[in-house]
Amino acid sequence: MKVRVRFFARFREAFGPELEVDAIKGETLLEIVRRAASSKRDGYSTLFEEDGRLKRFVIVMHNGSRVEHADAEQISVAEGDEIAVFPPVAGG
Amino acid sequence: MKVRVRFFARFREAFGPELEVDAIKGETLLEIVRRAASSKRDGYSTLFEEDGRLKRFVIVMHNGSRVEHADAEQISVAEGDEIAVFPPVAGG
Amino acid sequence: MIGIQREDIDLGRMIERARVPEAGAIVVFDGIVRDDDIQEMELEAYREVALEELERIAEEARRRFSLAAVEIVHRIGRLKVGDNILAIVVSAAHRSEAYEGSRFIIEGIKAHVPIWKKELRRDGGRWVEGEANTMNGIES
Amino acid sequence: MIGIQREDIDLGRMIERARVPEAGAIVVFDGIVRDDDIQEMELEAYREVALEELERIAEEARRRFSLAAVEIVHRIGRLKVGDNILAIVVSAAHRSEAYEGSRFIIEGIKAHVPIWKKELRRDGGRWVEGEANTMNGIES
Repeated sequence: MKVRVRFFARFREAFGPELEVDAIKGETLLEIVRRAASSKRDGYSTLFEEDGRLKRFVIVMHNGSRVEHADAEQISVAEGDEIAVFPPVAGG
Repeated sequence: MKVRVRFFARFREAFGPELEVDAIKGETLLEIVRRAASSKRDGYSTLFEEDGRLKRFVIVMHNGSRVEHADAEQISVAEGDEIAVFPPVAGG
Repeated sequence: MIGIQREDIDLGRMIERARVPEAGAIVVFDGIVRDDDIQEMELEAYREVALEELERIAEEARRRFSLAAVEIVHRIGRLKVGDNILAIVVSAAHRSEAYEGSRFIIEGIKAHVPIWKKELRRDGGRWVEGEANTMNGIES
Repeated sequence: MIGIQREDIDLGRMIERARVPEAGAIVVFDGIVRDDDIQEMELEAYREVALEELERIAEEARRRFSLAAVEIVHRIGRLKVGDNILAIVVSAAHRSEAYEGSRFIIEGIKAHVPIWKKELRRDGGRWVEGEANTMNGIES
């Protein structure tokens, strides 16, 4: 089951603009982000605290809607999902 | 001694844009305005209350500076002075 | 540039003049004749005093809101629906200053600049009353 | 019109589109690259979501402030000092609504639209931090 993970701003610089992850049925958004982050050396510490939680400022979207970190631990991915991971926005 | 009295907006429509008044030494701004207003029929009631005071909303300027009604009763005119009389402004 | 003129306003040029290196925000206010059942509008100014007042308001806004540039052009004469009446263009390092400076200027103009408007309707003309109160006008 | 584009912004056309008969006031916000010791700026967007957010903010502003017209164009790509970053043009019957609607939109964009800026300096690049707080971003 293919899932797209997109990164923006400094996360894009760290991980590239997008990764395709082969997800297992039942995997959560957070698990997918964790695997995507592990694709790069030091990638994990860019997004996660030592205790394994996402850093507070990291924003996660699921198919274009923001999800709270707690929900990202619960929601399972589906075929074709798009997860986006980015730092606080600075438009304007 | 020549003094110019200028009118704007609806006072211009009532009195014309400007009148030249022959002032006597010692005459006050208010006295000049009164004489200028008297140049037209019904002109007096356009600017003055029945008790002879200027209507509250009438603005008087003396050589480009606003003067309070009380001061207009005290200040004497000088040769070449410009008095302006107008309703509340509505620019913008 | 501060001006009172009969010709239309060149907003593009005003904006380009406000585009200075230290500016991060430009705010433009463009007052236009609204279709309020009117046919035309006639504007009249006590020109010398109005220009002095515009300069004074611009200078105070520049100082209070650290504006990088201030441009004001007010039109007089006969205008129709959709025509520009007044353009204010300010620039500042940050957006708050630009917005607040712009607002300060328009409120100052409404309260203090000797310009008057007459709405011309099918059934005659009507002078627009000053907004603030009947004692507004130029501060002495 | 709501857009995200690499090309420069045509402010004049946006203003003309906002000049509708029921409008008495047009307010323009033009965010430009400030000379803050930077050489250039690189902007990046999560385009699909950013467009949706801009549409949502425009719609909410239109409703809350009775705006007659709303135009927003945000640029992405490499920009230099003095270049337009973002233009917001709104019109309304009265000036308060136009100013407040414009301000509402820029604050909404700063807080919610997924666009990021990197300042390019002689000594390297620096991502601009989101303004509001570290939890800002898109409302769920």
